[in-house]
Amino acid sequence: MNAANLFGLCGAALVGFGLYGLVTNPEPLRKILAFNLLGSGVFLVFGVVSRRAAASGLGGDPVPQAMVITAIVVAFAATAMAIALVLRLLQETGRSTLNADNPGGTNTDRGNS
Amino acid sequence: MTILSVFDIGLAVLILGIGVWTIAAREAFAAVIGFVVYGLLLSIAWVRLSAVDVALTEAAIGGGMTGMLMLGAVARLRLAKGNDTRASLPVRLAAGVLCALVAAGLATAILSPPEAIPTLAPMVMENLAQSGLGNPVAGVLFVYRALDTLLEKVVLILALLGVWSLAPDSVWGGIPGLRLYAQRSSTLTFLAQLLPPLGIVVAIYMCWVGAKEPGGAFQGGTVLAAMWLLVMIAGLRSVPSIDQRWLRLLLVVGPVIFLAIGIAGMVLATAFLAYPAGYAKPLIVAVEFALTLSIGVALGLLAAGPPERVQRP
Amino acid sequence: MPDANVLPDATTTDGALLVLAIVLPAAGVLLSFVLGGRYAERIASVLLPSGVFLATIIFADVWQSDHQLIYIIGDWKPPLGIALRADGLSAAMMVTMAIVICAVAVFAHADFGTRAGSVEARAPFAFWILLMAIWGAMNLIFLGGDLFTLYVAIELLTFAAVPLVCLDGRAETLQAALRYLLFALLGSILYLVGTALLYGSYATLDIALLSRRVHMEPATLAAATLMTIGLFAKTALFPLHLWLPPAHAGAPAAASAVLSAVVVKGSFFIVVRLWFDAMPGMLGPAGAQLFGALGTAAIVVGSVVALRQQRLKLLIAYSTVAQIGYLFLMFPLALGTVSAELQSSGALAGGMLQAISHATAKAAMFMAAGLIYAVLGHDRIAELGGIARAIPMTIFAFALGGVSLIGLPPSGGFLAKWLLLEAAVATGQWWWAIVMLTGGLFTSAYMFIVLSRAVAPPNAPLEPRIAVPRYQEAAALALALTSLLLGLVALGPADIFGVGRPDSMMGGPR
Amino acid sequence: MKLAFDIFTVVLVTAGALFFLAGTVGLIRFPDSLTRLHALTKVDNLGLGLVVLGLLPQANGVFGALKLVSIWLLVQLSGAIVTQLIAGAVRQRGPQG
Repeated sequence: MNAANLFGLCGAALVGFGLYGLVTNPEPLRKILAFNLLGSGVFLVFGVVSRRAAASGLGGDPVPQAMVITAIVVAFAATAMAIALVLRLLQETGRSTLNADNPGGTNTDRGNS
Repeated sequence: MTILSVFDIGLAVLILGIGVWTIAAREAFAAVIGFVVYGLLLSIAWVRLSAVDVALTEAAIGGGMTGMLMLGAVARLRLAKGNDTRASLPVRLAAGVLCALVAAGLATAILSPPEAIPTLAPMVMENLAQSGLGNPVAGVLFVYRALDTLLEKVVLILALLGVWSLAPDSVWGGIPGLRLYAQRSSTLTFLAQLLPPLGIVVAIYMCWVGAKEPGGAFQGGTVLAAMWLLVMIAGLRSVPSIDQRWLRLLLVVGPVIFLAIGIAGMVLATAFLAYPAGYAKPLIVAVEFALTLSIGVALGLLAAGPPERVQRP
Repeated sequence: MPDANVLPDATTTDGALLVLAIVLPAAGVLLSFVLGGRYAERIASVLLPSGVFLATIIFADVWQSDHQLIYIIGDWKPPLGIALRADGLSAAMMVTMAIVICAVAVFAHADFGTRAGSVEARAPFAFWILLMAIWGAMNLIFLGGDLFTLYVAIELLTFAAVPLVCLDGRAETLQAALRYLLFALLGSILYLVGTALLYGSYATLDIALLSRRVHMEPATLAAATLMTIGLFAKTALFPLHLWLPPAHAGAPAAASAVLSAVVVKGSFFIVVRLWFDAMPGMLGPAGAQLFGALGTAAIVVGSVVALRQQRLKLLIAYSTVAQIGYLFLMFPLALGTVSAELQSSGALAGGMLQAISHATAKAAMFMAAGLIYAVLGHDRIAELGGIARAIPMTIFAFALGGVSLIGLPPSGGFLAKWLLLEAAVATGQWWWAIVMLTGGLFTSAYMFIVLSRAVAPPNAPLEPRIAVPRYQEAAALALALTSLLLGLVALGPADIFGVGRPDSMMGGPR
Repeated sequence: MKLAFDIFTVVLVTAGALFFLAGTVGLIRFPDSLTRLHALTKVDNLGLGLVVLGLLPQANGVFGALKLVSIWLLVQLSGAIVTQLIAGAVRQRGPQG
């Protein structure tokens, strides 16, 4: 059980927990938190892949590491947008909830343009 | 069972424990605190996976900036009335089984690597000398897969535009609603005067060393953003309104220079995003500095949120 | 390195056009972000037509030279570097999306033009930049030759599409945008874990190299399944379609046209790229039938719920859910039942034509719905009486779009269904033929409901709230006509979809 | 000589770890926020100081050692400031939770 496999299993478990949190938790903020957990689990899988492919004097294959750096920044941008949406929803409705109070979401008569 | 593997197992168990805590915690504030700790522990895990660049990025962006965003959101969400009903038991059981299935599938896939594990590391190292870079990850980011890095900056700017577009029409062009510290406290002002100069030096060092050692534009940019946010929260510098031309130029200077060098590559060198022989290192370092500036401003404004009030003329 | 014969992948003569198709939108987004104000609209009105021109040049080039255009970024060949590749599929889709986005830009000039006085207004500034970003992201999806570059492209697309949903800032659109963002993020994270596993097994993410190295093993199976589930979430295929109707119906008219016609096709195209190019022949008969079953379920559920809608935009959104189901009928027909080899290129051509005709028709229908809403002040189907007399051109465009969706000759939809039916007969899968015909029946049912109400005489004398500008109606009609006349493609470049396909599919080198 | 450095490191780092342990026990056992803050900052700074001191001989070169010491100073600075701010907030809103 070398370090790579251990963290790989840890990553797989985190993906499971993150997915569970994202699917079941009703509060949007907790869903975003679970999404970040899921993301870090996926990045750990990249880390394991990189660690296993270590060669020519490097600790790990630099290509997946570069991909993870790009993916972390993209995941942060996604979290920032999601949180801005939640806070704007709070401003607009005083509540931050995803279950539409009226089914179908948009059949309020005010309609839309 | 060497000491290190004991440490690894301990670290992995701790990470999983805190991960479950952030999912299962009843109260959102506790979950966010757990998440910040989780982010820092994860960066130690990345060091154990000998990916120091990623450890820096995870600690800076994953643990730090995301944690700050979450804390700001949790503080504002406390005053939201009415919480949602928790999903019913059968739904949660079904979801649990589904997620366990996904995790198990992923675990078996990870535990069954191919016999001869293919790797690109030798290829990267062979051709790295040409670019004059010492850090292979920076080589991949700026030489081999430069298109991904360039487009990823455009993604960052689009995310910022998306956050800004959430503002009501009346306050467009106004000041982002960063929550400043309630009253002017002398201790925070002291920190905001002492730390930023040091932080800026660290950011420049991280960006500069990124060519040879782990470091680079992302990590330096995050430290820069943290310092800027500290100064604004302490009230020493006012939050800039988003319609100022210098702010937009700063945001765009990194990707524009990267794109310009890329297009110049078509003429001077042999292909788009190719560097003329011998000039690779200076060009890349120039791009990295411009990117550090742009990323710092972009991450700071992403954390500040959409505009909320108009500047009194 | 197990793979000795590195692909003879070299930049073809006019490969630089592909770089232009990526650089133009990126430069447009950055420039208009800095200049702001009315410049964003001016830059868009210059860049989008040039985009159509560029796409037609690439299309003509691929069709004439009969081989795919390749460009190696940074002069580093895959597996180390990234290659841009334009084969028949991507060239055809690029032209379509450029035309649809250009028509939407013409249509959006009325709603998102910045008034003379104000320096910079929020919605117009955001809309024009996001429109260019969507155009750039779609070009990158069609040209990207590397699975991680496609990940960055889908993120670019998601970040450009989500703010469009809640551009007018109402509470339910914010909720719809948040739900859409969460589904999209779940999709892209699952796609990402798939790329990680594929890289772990083959040390490359380049599509051409992958197609040579891929063999069936647990890691590859897990990767392919997770990536497909992620892309289904982003394409809103049946079980994962909950986010689409509120998002597409709530957005402003021009935005919902782009969302329904263009954005949804992005992740669909990557599913096609994954199963036809990256892993040819790996989708066994069971998998192909599953894709078809999900498509069938989407057609039935989408159509039934569409029939029960009271509001026009929601009806069209649920019709999108149904038409997305149609797109996935291509997989069992193209990948065949008996051997895993690709059997008939006709089915692939049919599927892509279905995507193209749906893009043009659905954009025209959403534009028409926007105009109806502007004139009546509401879009309740029951009270659409007399609208046909008020804006006849728009209702005619809406009807033509419906004709193309149903698949009556000479529309593109008809040609697509003809090719798919041909493949169904050839491969002896008669049940997909039945599914297609019932789908056509459902579509004609809800089209009939809407049109019968629209041409009915108004109960109260109808006074239009605003005079709809002529060019908006013209844009909708132009798109509807292109969708209608798409069937004539059979005479011309119908074999474009075969260009650059791996030889196994086309039966001998072309 | 190498052995002396190693012993020196092991002794100091364990001492530092013990201080961290004491800090954590203080965090759990003490009744209200202010005393917990007191326990945490005092002990953890000292613990970290010992750990850094212990690692100095292992650091590669003078720059490595300077970096370690600067880390310790930064933690001291931020620890002190944050404790002041939390204490201010606690005094203001009363020591609940």
